[in-house]
Formats: sequence, C-alpha cells, structure tokens
Amino acid sequence: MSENKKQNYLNHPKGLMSWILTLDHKRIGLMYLVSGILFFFLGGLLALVMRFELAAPGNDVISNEVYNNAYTLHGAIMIFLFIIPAIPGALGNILLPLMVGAKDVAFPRLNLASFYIYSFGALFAMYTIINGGVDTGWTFYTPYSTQSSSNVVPMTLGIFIIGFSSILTGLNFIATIHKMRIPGLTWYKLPLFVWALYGTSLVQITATPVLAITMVLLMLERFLGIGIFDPALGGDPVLYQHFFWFYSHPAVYIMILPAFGIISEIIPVHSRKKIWGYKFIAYSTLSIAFIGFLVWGHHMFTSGQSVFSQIVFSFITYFVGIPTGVKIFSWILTMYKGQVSFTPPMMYALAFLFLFTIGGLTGIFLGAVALDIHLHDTYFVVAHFHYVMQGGTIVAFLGGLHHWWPKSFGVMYNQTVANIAALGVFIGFNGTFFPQFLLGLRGMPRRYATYDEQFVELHSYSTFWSGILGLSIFLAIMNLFWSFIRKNKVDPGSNPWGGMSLEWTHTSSPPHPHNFEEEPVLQHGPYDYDKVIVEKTYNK
Amino acid sequence: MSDHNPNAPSHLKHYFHDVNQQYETSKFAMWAFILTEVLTFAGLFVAYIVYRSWYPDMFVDAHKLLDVNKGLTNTIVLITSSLTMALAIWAIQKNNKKLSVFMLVATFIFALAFLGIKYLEYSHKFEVGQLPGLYYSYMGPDAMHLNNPHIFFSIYFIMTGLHGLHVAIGMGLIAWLIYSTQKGNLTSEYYTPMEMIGIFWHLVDLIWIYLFPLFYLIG
Amino acid sequence: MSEHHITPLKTYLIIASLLLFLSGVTVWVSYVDLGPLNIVVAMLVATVKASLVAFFFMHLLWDDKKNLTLFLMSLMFFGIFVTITLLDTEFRGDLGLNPEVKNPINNRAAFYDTLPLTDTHGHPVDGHSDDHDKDKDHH
Amino acid sequence: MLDRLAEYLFPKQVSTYASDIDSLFFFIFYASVVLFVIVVFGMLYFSIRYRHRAGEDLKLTSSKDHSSLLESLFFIIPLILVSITFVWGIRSYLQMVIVPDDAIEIKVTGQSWFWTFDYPDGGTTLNELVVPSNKPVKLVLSSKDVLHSFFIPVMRSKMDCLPNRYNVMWFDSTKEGVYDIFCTEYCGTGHSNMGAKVIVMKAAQYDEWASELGSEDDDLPLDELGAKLYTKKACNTCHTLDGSALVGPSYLQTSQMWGQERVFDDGSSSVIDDNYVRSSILEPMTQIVAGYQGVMPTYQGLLSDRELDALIAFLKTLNEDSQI
Repeated sequence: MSENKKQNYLNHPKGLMSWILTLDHKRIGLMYLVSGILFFFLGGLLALVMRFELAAPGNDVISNEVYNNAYTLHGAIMIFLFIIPAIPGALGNILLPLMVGAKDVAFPRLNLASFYIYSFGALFAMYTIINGGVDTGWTFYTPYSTQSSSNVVPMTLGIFIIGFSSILTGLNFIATIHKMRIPGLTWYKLPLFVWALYGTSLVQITATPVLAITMVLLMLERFLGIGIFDPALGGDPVLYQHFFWFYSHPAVYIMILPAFGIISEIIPVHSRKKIWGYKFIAYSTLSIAFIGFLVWGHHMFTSGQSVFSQIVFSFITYFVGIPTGVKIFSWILTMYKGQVSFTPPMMYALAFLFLFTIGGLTGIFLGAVALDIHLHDTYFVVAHFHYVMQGGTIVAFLGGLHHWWPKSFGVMYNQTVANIAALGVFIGFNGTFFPQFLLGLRGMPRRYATYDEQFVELHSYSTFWSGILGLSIFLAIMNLFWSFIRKNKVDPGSNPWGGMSLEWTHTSSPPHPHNFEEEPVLQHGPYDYDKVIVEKTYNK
Repeated sequence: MSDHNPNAPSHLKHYFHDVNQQYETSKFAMWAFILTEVLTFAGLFVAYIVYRSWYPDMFVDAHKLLDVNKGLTNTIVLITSSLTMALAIWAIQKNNKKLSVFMLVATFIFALAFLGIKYLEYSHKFEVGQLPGLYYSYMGPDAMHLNNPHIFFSIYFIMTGLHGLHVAIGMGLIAWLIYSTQKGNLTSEYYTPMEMIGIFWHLVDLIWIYLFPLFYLIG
Repeated sequence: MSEHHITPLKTYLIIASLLLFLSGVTVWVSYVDLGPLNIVVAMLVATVKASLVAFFFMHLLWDDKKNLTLFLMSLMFFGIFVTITLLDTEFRGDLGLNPEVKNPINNRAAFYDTLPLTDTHGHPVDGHSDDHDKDKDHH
Repeated sequence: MLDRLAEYLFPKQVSTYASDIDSLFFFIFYASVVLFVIVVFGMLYFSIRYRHRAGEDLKLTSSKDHSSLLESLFFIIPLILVSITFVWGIRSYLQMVIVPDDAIEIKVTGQSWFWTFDYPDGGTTLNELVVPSNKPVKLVLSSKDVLHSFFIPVMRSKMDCLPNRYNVMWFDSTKEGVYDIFCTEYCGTGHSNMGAKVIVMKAAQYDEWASELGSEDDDLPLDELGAKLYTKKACNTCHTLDGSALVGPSYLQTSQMWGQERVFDDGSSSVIDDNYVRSSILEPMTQIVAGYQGVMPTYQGLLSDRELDALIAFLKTLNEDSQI
C-alpha cells in the first residue's frame, strides 16, 4: 500500500492550476485524450443519427438539411478534432519522451500552447454547431462553400486554428526525436512507434501549412471574391481541389501512420518475439509519408483534371500500396515462433490486420482510373475509408489505449469485458461497413439523405450493425474508464505484458512527474525477446 | 530533480543535458518552422504560377500598374535590414551589447520604413480602385482591355499582405530583443533568441527577394 | 557557447553589397527584352540572392547539415506541389481530345460588364465619351 | 458462377465498355481475395500455433527477423499485380475518354437540383435523357451554379459538371431500357433528390422521338399539360402535391390558399393569384415564403408562356383528392 502512495504525475503536484498550466507532457497528453474521446463520442453520435435516418429510404427521421449538417460535422469532427490530434496528441505526448528516455518533450511550453490552440479551434467548431451547423461536407468544395449560407467561415477558421496546433505538435516531436534521445539510443534502436510519430510529424509540418493557406483563400473568396477558386469570377474549382487534397491526402497518413506504430509495438510485445523486418517497417513508414504527397489527384479522378495527370496520379498511387503490404506481412511474420497471448491489445491488433487489409486492398480498386470512375463518390469509397480510418486507425487507437493503459494511469481494466468489447467492435464494424461496399458497387451515391428503394435492404443491415458497433465502442471506453473510477491499481513496478522499451523497463506506472527517477541507461533494444526474458510482473 | 546540476546556467532548462543540446534543439526546431513558413507561401506561389500561365498577357500588363521604384526601394531597405540584423548577432557574439542594440534599433527602423513605403503603395492602389476581387474597379485606359486583372491584384495583395504581416510580427519580436539585450538578458554566452529571430527575419527578406521580380519586374 | 562559429564582419559586408548589386542587375535586366528568357534570368538572380542570404546571413554554411536538409526539403515539397498541379492545369484538353474542355466558357468575369470606365486616377468617366478620353491621353 | 456474382454486385452492363471495367474489377477482386486469404490464414495460423498456453514458461523466442527471399517476394508479387492493374486501368480509361467521331452530341446542364438536356436538333428535356441504342453519344457537361456530377451506374461512367467550364463523357449503349442517373457531387439541400432517368431506345424510335420533340404537347388541354410539366420540368423534386413540405411549399397548399394572403420571410405578403405564381416561377428569389430557404433556380427561358399557363391551370385544379 505504501508503494501505491509514491509520487507520480497524476497525484503530484496537486490542484486545478497545476493541471491547467502544466508543462508535463503526460498531463497534456491526458487532456488531449479526454477531449479527443469526447469529440469521438460526439462524432459517433452524429454517425448514429445518420445511420438511423438511412434505415429507410425517405426522410423519416431528419430532413435533408439536418442530414447534410450531420454528415459534414461528423467528418470534420472525426478528422480535425479527434483522429488527427488524438493519437499524436494523446498517446504520442504521453509516450514519446518516455520511449526516448527524455524528461520531457523539447518545448514543453509550446506543447501546452498547442493544446490550448487546439481547444480554441475546437470552440469555433462548437460555435458552428450551436449556430446552426455547416452543410458543405468536410471538403468545403468551391463554389458551393463560397455560396452556402451556413457557417462556413467559423468552421474553416476553426480548422485553420487547429492546423497551427497540429504544426506545433509536429515540430515539437521532430525536435524531440532528433535531439532528446538518451546516449546509445540510436535510430535503429528506437521503438517503431517513435519512427511512426517521426513520419507523422514530418507530414504534419509539411502539409498543414498548405491547409492553412487554403482555408485563408477560401475565407477571402467569401469575403472579397478574390477569383482564385470561384468559377464565376474567373477562378477554378478544380484548383481548389488540388490545394485541398495536397493537405488532405497526406493527412490520411497523419491519421494512419501512428496506427502502424501502435501495431508495431503491440504485436511483438504480446507475441514476445523480435519484430520482423525492423528496417523495412521503419523505412516503409518514411516512404509512405513521402509518396503520400504525390498521389492526391486520385481524389479527383472525375473532376475533369487533365488526362495526363489522371495517368500520373494513378501510377504513383500504386506505390503507396507496396510499402504498406510489406508492413502487413512483417507483422504477421513477427508472430512466427513467438508466444502469442490473446490479451485485449492483441485482439485489437488482430482485428486491425483483418480490417486494414480489406481497407488497403479496396484502395487498389479505387486506384485504377477506369474502375474508380464508376466507384467514385459512391458508398464503395465510404466503406473503403472507414475500413482504413475506423477499422485501421481507431481500432489501433483502442488497442494502444488498452496496451498502455496500465502504464499511463497505473490501473488495470477488466480484460474479459475488454475482449468482449473488442469482438463486438470487430463484428459490428464489418456488419456496418461491408454492406456499404456492395451498395457502392450498385451505384449508391454518398452524401444522400434519401435514396432509391433498390438499396433499402443493404442500408438497413448497415444501420442494424452500426448500433452494435456503437455499443461496443462505448463498452470498451467505459470499461477503461471504470478501472479508473474503481482505482483497480497495479503495482508501480508493473510490466503486465512484458514490454522491453524504456517506458516499461525504466519508469514506474504511472510514471514519475519527471519520467525517470534516474537517467535511464539503455540495456537492450526494444524487441530483443531473443536475448532477454522479461517477466510479466502483473498477476491478477 | 535530484540530478539537476546546481552549477548549470540559469537559462538551461532542466530537461536538457547541456546548453549545447538546448541551443541545437532550438535551432533545429527553428528550421523546421522555416519549412512550414516556406510551405505556407508555397500555396500562394502555386496560385501565382497557375494564374500567370493561364493569363500571361494580363499579368504582363497588370504589373505595369505597380510602382517599380517603390519596389526597388523596399528591396534595398529590406536587404540592409537583413545586414543590420546579422551584425546585431555578430556584435552580441563579440559581447558588444551597445553595438548590438544599435543594430537592432536600425533593423527596426528599416522594417518600419518598409511598411511605410508599403502603406504608400497600398493607399495609392486603394484610391484608384486596383483592389482584390470584387472590389476591383479600376478601368483606366491602360487596364480596360485586361482580362480579369482582379485576380492579379488578389494574388498581389494576399502575397505582399502576408509578407507584410510577417514584417510586422518580426518588428514585434525585434522590439522584444532590443528590450532583453538592453536589460542584459542576452550575452555572448546565451543569445539563442536573437539567432532564432534573426533566421526568421532573413526568411522575410528571402521571400521578398522572390516577390519583387515576380510582381514588379515581369518581362 | 564560445564554440559557435562567428562569421567575420568582412563576409557580412561583402554579401550585403553583392545582394544590393544583384538587385540592381535584376531591375536593369527587366528593361532588356529577352522574351521568355526574362523570367528565367530574374529567377536565377533571385535564387543566387536567396542562396547568399540562406548560406551566409542564416549561417546554413556552417550549421548542422540537418538544418540545410530541412530547408531543402521545404523547397522539394514546394516543387512537388507546383509540378503536379501544373500537370493538370497546363494539360487540360490535351492529347487533342475534346478541345472544349481546355478553356473556361466565359473568359471574363461578369462583374466587368457593369464596371464604368475610369481615368488613370480611378475616377469614372462617361462611357460614351470613351474615344475622346483616349485621345486626351495621347496628348 | 461468375456471371451470377457480377449480376449480384453490379447494375446491368449497358455501355460498350462496361464489361471491360467489370472484368478489371474481377481481376483485382480475385487477386485481393487470394492476398486476403493469405493474410488472414497466416495471422490465425501463427497466432494459434504459437499461442502462449496457460502455465507455459516464458522463454527466449526465435531471433529470426528477416528473410531476403520473403522480403523480395513482398515487393515483387504486389509490384507485378499492381502493374497489371495500372495498365489495364489506363487502357480501359482511354476507351472512356476517346470519343468516336460519329457521336451524337447532347449538352447536359446541371442546376440545383435538376438536369437539362439539349439535343442536337433543338429541343430540350428535363431530367429525362433520351438516347438511341448502339450509337455513340457524347455528353458535354456543365453546371449553372455549383459542382454536380453526372453518374449513370449502368454505363459505369461519371463526370463532374463544373460551372463556367465544359467536361466531356461518352457512351454507346447496348440495351434498350430505362435506367437511373444520380448526382454524385454534393450540391446542397436537394442533392439526394437530383436523380434523373436515361431512356435508351432503338435508333429508329429515337429519330421519331427527336423529330417530335417540343411539338407533341401542342394539342393537350392546359391542365393536363401542366400535370405533365410538373414531373417533366422537375417541379416534383421540391414541391409535393399532397400538402407535405419538401424543399419548397406544396402545390396543394398554394392551391388551397388561392386568393388568400401569403407571408414572406421579409415580413411582406401578397395575394396568391396567377401573377404571383407566374413571378414565383420566373423570379423565385424575390419573394420567399416564410419558413423556407430561397434556393429555387429561375425558370426564365425554360418555360414558354403556354407552359406557364399550363402549370398555373394545373395548380388550380389540385385538391386533397387529386391523385397524380
């Protein structure tokens, strides 16, 4: 019991101000986590409202206007307020300095500033909702977005502000990874989650400025009619799409790369096996981040861009597939001759492999121009990116939360309930989104509030399973939250899965306010399960 | 922190090992920030290039409405301010506080002059109606044949405006530098903020080096 | 921090005079008609100037090469953005297919139709005496 | 087996290039199924075969972490597959962009929220594209307001409609019938109601239809012509006949309020009469009924005087029992 009273970042220092003005990366990470999950629930609620409306063809629950607002806000909230900030902001913040053995990130004040900038941007987004919503789609295509009477300006301003938060976090992480590693922790001894954060941060600092300037140009187009994007004034709506996707395609990799990192941590630890192809995974992260900048035009295959760029974009698009495939095979081979435990994080990792493989392979269909023309802007695309974003990123995020939960907060959740929830997420997810592939093939367009009778059967399946999916996610998060309320504490020296990276071996759970009680000395690489037996020290 | 060295200089943050690590980290982050700045302007340069290739004749004729002399003066002012900024850092490296402050003040004044000239240019454009977007109303004999000149002026105002905003932010930062140097907070031992703001200020110069020929000197 | 490189005063002064000289050159060249080469020369001179600023004033020459890498990366991504966007905007209606997609339907924005003609000070002039105004300007 | 799967997954194949696109789909589909089975089988086999059994001691595991052969296979096999896909995709795509010289040219204009089709010999239809079978048809697309996208699932073809710019698509239909058209680029409140039909008829029948286009309605009584125009001119996208409100007020409500005052969103009001209805069709944005948004496009130039009179006559005939 006396052990549990040890100083850690959660109980020391005390008081509200010590949280509001904290410079501790772990507390900032926790604040990101809480706000991220709140926005996740809000976005999820909007999704359920939409699915409910789509259970039957007509306007049964909500009107077209409400539906259009709901899908726009669902997209914008999930992307800009949850997925992009949540993984780097929450898990990245809590873990990165621990993993590189640093006392904090390179610029703690900047780190806190990014959180408040993010909150400030989020206020604009919330204002948008209170003030009647925005109905342009999260893509804000001109000229609809320059004409719409809904709250385009507050929403784009919010996104513009959140962009700065994203840039500053990326900047901070890059500097931390380059300069704050302890001696001996060379690039090839870094945990792969750090590599993933490195790739993510590079994309954040290079792509996000272009989003910022695009949003500024869009607002100016509304205020002054500058004529760059508005065809009525000599502008070109397709140019807007180039600007928008120059950010928003790499943004997909801001969302998925950290998920790759999480999976690269979970699988070796829970299989007690050295990761397969370390360098391949590390370099494929960087090459995906780079190639991600060259392929944005595949979002524009029906926009009327030149035939030449159609061909070039289709060609380069396939090169994203190859490093991604290498990763998937490496993860599977990691389990070969290991000792695999079916713990909740591992269940999520296996679900990820299944779902993300579907998401990735359906991307190949969309990369073939001729086929994409039929599938573009249909439910096939909706299903594809949900398999990548939810089946990939969010499932990995849940896995990561379960994996580092005892480390970050010093409490252990009920593992049986967690496994049931993971199974529910997996089944509910497939039930919701697999029918949408079939809908898309048959020609059901996306962003429709009402639809033709021919699609009703598949839509109602999708709606039914979305309820299961929603409940399962709620159960998973509540199970985690419950462990916090119940104070189901683990031993401070606990290493429940037998992890080998610094956050498991050199600091207590939850960590000390300054991370390490003494400067860590590196003894082995993060995946050396062939050299050292790390005991699982949590017994319950 | 138990292992915090009591002999460490006051400007060393506890989470760094030594001053050199702290200096190099700041500088690295500053260059990462420069990267984001370049890419912010990149969007506008792309807009410029695309529209120039769509409206080559309009760009050539519309640029004649700009004042080359004011543009050239501003170029000279900004290059000189870059020199004085560099000399301020040189002086503080040599621990010459007085010279450093003098050079910073000079930089500040040049920056002010730049904005002053910009103001004169803008106010003339406002007067004659060479404004961005829908506010464009200038149909003088040298412009009535132009095809969509409002796009040229939109891009001109946004790019020079964003650049001007950077000059203004730089002035605020330099004012703060003058204050801290005068107070003796910055010395040859620790002048990281001056070096960082210097890099920012040179970037402002660097961007103008491209804006000047692209707007004022189209062939 | 005595180990930091201190650039000699002379270097700064030489670089600054070079920059001022090149600014003069670029203005002078712009009055010589070189056809499409004008823009090439202007950009070359600007790039030389920019490199001088980056290497000497911003100390990239003596710095950790990581910083230079970051700077070059920003230029590379800018290059990617421009090149790939131009692949579309320069090649619409290419391959000789469907020439109707090449240009906008109405080239000039509609609001110009209602703009009154002005003199060089931006004051509206009477549209009907248009021709006289032009004559006046020739005097 | 393959045919039945294709029938289940896709809408009918009506254009000449549809079968090629579907074959491309099935090529990628089978390659993906193989890869997917390998991934899932490998994942399940390894995780179960090498599972940590209860009570088993922790041990040092294998240090095998690479195999040059496997890794080069991971590169080469996907590379071959995606190369085939790329070449196939581009080859089919070129078929879709190279328009045959003898194609009939029809102009398609998207407008919130209906489609207008202008035929080569003059004549216009709304929300009904009529084309001959076995003859290439070139569509020149544009938009009057925001982006729309013209999607015919059975043709496997789709193209965005841009304001102030033309885009082109073409198809050569092989089977007569009536098929769906959808708008697939989000365009506002009525986006999901912006459907239309493409009617493919035999060439001879089409020629007959085209020559009669525009003249066929001359002898209809006014109210019957109005009833026809109500669907033909896409009024039904936004206005119902049963009193329920859609994007705009129901015709039934207007008919029942005939001669009474109607209040507008700026507080003004006007008596509902012939002139009111006529002006709200031609200048819809000047008087917006309270509680609705001003989103209706003008029908100036799209309706003749006789057609306007017909719509008004039709509106007056409406009552609760009328069935259309």
